[in-house]
Amino acid sequence: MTAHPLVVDFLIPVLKIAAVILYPLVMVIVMIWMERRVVALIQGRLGPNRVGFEGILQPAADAFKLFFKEDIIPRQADRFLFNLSPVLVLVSSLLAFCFIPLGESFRIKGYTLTLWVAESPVGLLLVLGLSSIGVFGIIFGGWASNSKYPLMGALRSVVQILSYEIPLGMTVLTVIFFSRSIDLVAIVNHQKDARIWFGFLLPVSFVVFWISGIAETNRAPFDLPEAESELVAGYHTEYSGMKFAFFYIAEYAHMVLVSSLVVILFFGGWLPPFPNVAALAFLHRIPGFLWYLAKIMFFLYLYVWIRATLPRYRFDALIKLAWKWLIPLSALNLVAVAVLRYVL
Amino acid sequence: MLDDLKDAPALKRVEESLRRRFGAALLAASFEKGELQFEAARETLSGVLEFLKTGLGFESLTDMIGLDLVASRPEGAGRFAVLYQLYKFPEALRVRLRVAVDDGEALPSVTPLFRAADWMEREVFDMFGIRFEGHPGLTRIYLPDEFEGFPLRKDFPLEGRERGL
Amino acid sequence: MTGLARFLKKFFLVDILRGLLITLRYYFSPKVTIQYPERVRELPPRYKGLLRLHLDAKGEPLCIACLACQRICPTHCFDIAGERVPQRKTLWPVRYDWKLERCTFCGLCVEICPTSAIRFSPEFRMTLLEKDKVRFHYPDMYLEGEELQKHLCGGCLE
Amino acid sequence: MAFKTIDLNMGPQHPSTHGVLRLRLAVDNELVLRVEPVLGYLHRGMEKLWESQTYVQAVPLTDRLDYLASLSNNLAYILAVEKLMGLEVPKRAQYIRVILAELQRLASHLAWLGFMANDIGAMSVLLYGFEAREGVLDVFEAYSGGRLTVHGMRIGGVPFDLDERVIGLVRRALDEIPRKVADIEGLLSQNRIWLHRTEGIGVLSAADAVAYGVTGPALRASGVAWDIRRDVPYSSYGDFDFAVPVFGHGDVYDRYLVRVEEIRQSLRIAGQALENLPPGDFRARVPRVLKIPPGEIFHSIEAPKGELGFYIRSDGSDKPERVKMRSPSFLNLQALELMCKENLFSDVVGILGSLDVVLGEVDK
Repeated sequence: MTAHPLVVDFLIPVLKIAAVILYPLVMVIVMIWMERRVVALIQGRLGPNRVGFEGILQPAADAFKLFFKEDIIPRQADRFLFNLSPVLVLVSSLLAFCFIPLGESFRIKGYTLTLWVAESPVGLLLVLGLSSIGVFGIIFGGWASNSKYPLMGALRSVVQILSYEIPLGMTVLTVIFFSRSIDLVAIVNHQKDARIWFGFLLPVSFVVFWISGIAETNRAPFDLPEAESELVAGYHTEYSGMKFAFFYIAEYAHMVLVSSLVVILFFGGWLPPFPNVAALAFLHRIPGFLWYLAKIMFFLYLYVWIRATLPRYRFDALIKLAWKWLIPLSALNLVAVAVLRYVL
Repeated sequence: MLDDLKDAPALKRVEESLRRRFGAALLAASFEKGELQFEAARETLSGVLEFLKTGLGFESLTDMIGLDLVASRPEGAGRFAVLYQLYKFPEALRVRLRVAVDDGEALPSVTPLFRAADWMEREVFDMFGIRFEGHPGLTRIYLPDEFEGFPLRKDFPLEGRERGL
Repeated sequence: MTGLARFLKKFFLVDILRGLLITLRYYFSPKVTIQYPERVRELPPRYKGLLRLHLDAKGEPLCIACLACQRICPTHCFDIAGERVPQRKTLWPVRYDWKLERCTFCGLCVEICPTSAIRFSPEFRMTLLEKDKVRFHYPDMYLEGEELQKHLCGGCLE
Repeated sequence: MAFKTIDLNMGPQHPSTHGVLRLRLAVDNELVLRVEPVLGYLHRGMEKLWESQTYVQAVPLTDRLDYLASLSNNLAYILAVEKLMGLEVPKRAQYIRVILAELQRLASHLAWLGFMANDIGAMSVLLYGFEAREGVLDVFEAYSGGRLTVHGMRIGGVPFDLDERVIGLVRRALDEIPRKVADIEGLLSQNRIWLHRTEGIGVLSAADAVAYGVTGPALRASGVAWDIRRDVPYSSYGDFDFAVPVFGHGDVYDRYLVRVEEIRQSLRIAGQALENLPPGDFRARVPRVLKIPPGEIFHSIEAPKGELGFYIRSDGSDKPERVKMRSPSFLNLQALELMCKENLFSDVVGILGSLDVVLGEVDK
């Protein structure tokens, strides 16, 4: 008995789209709370634990506050670009989540419900492309605020993101050597069939991808575009109220996006660990989505942990690290994997 | 020659070489509470400081102190005085040079000799109004440039003036 | 340390991992901050909180209006007047105004008071609603604890 | 098209200028061409105030100079007044003063360690530094009641004796600080990013340091072995043995190393002073209305920031005729332009942090 066409063609896609928008926002709220708590706990502080149980409503309180804050636009700012850039940054991050597969597809009453909105054969390219559109938002935002610190923040982020996209791209190539396809779902399925995660096959690619991912999202130790102690608040110094909230949410969404990519490319998306160990077969009963979520939470925790520990790079060393270390390393790795793949 | 200098041989040598070098130009010398202080005229100031720095090795200008002696000055002496506190590193010797300045008179700037004097002279100018010729940029250091009057002068009221600035 | 060892250390991010281990240890170690209104840190006896006047055993003011504190105070916080009273030789304070907004809590007045009438109290809660509550007049100088809070910020405790 | 340099204002309200300092920078994209500090935003006219207050009333004012090291300011001013009076302070008071001054140096260096690391991005070290400093503030709070502006010394000695409670707190602080500093060093000293941000940055040669009147840790990091506690001992510092750390490169990293080593030395000094604390009274008799016969002296001590000196001239009344304070941060800041030229913008933050400048002391 196939489900009613109205349900299949209209209701489910709408629900899925709503889910795609809600999923990153929920993750962002969890991230805001986790970041403030984890950094606090690392620093020997209790952290927000007053609003709601253990401070879980703190992000909601922040959002509520930002919603009512006055929205100031600097006098000589370029109004159009100033308003456009937060939208650009947020939309590009949220849009990329359409292609992230959250779990296996399963059948309900004859209809296969897929846990992703769109499965496109070029999913990986789309996600990478969309995530680099966010850069425009940062550049326009910094430029349009017409004040010195945001301008410097914007200039810094241009060079930083461009130089770190190259190693990112190259390490992704090594994964494609093995998965032979750039469809995210296929990559995960391939890891299921090969019964080994690419992360263990390509450790160097994973490390370089992760470091470039941190730089891509302007997170410590590469958070130069928004270095509090130097550029006051970097590119979003002049923003306030909901526009600032957009930047804030977009940054966390971008982090969740990069963590999802790492998990999908290197740690087998929703696959339970130790597939070939018979004794641990009961792990398969836990749904794929929870595995995916657990892996992401680990990487998000890693983000915050690194931010609380490491000092900030200086601008020239940041670029030197990319061009002198990461790019040659990923190039070498590319060649090595290619040769290895050919020989095997 | 100050008699009570006998228990501080190093300072005695400084005092002797200064006397030999400048003789009459060295107006006065005093040794109280373990501190040797000389008095020099405005004209010989640069010469004495030059000799103290290169000749006797007092490379560090520790401090420059401005004084408004309108109440306690002896007759005929200048209203202001500027003290140069010098220090010699290895032997830990301290010497102070005092120069009397009258209202409106200027002192030669010692910035070429001691780079540290730059801001110190600006501060003395800011607080007392004593000008220093040859200073690279003699402007007020603490107070806004359009501030009239010199706060550390005795005639400047403690509560400031009604016009505020 | 040979060049190779230094390179390996650098390549395998040893210094960064050591840093991460330290922060991990702090993540699990007991916290320093406390939940303020529910738990209040115990203050040492010499803590310099609000200045309070004190009465002697018979309930009479210890203060003999000798103006020692008014003279010593660097920021002129006090305005005191005493008058002759039949029942004791020393003066009885009639006016004892203390300007909290001028006080730097330096403690010179407490030190110089011959009868130690004025002393620091461990009261650190100084929030107040109306501006004139900053000026303490004679009877208010004896208030302590909750009455003092009621006097300062007027009944928001109910 | 002539390339226009940006005229950037850093301060007076900026996250890493430690107080109200304004730096007028001429910046070519990231390269710093000119640095001109603008002072006076925290000028309270201390020297004028001192002329209208008695010697005793001026002591709480000195708390507010270098508000991170109030006890060192007290000590400098009080030693100057005692030298002017020719007053001999009992041995026990001198030892208690040494303990308090060294604890204050610990608190100042630990606070600096926190600010410095936070400026360069290691935000957790700020909290670890302050956590270690809490132990010292608890001692001050138990001893004299104040934590930041402590007013813990008087002319003629110290206000209270060291009782069991305070000695216990001092011992606890002296035990805990080495462990916390070891953690901080683990996070910073060998960390490649920290080394990269501090080594070879803001170099100050020994000759320039002396010429610009730089003193304290910044001078010792440039290779000049001068520490007033050892070279011109005061308040019985001669009785203790401690090392004066001296490094040669004069860059930001060496200033970091000097201060960390000085923390260890201060722990040693405070420990020794506590162990052989002589008996006797802790405060000399000083007349209530203090009148000092006419005279003038200059006396300086080794404050955490450098040589903190006081010139006091008395005219026989109970108020000084003139008090001039020699501020270490004021002269250290003068050398900022020399060190920041041709460096990147984010290094200005590092170099300014390494000088440990406190604006209360600079602006007086």
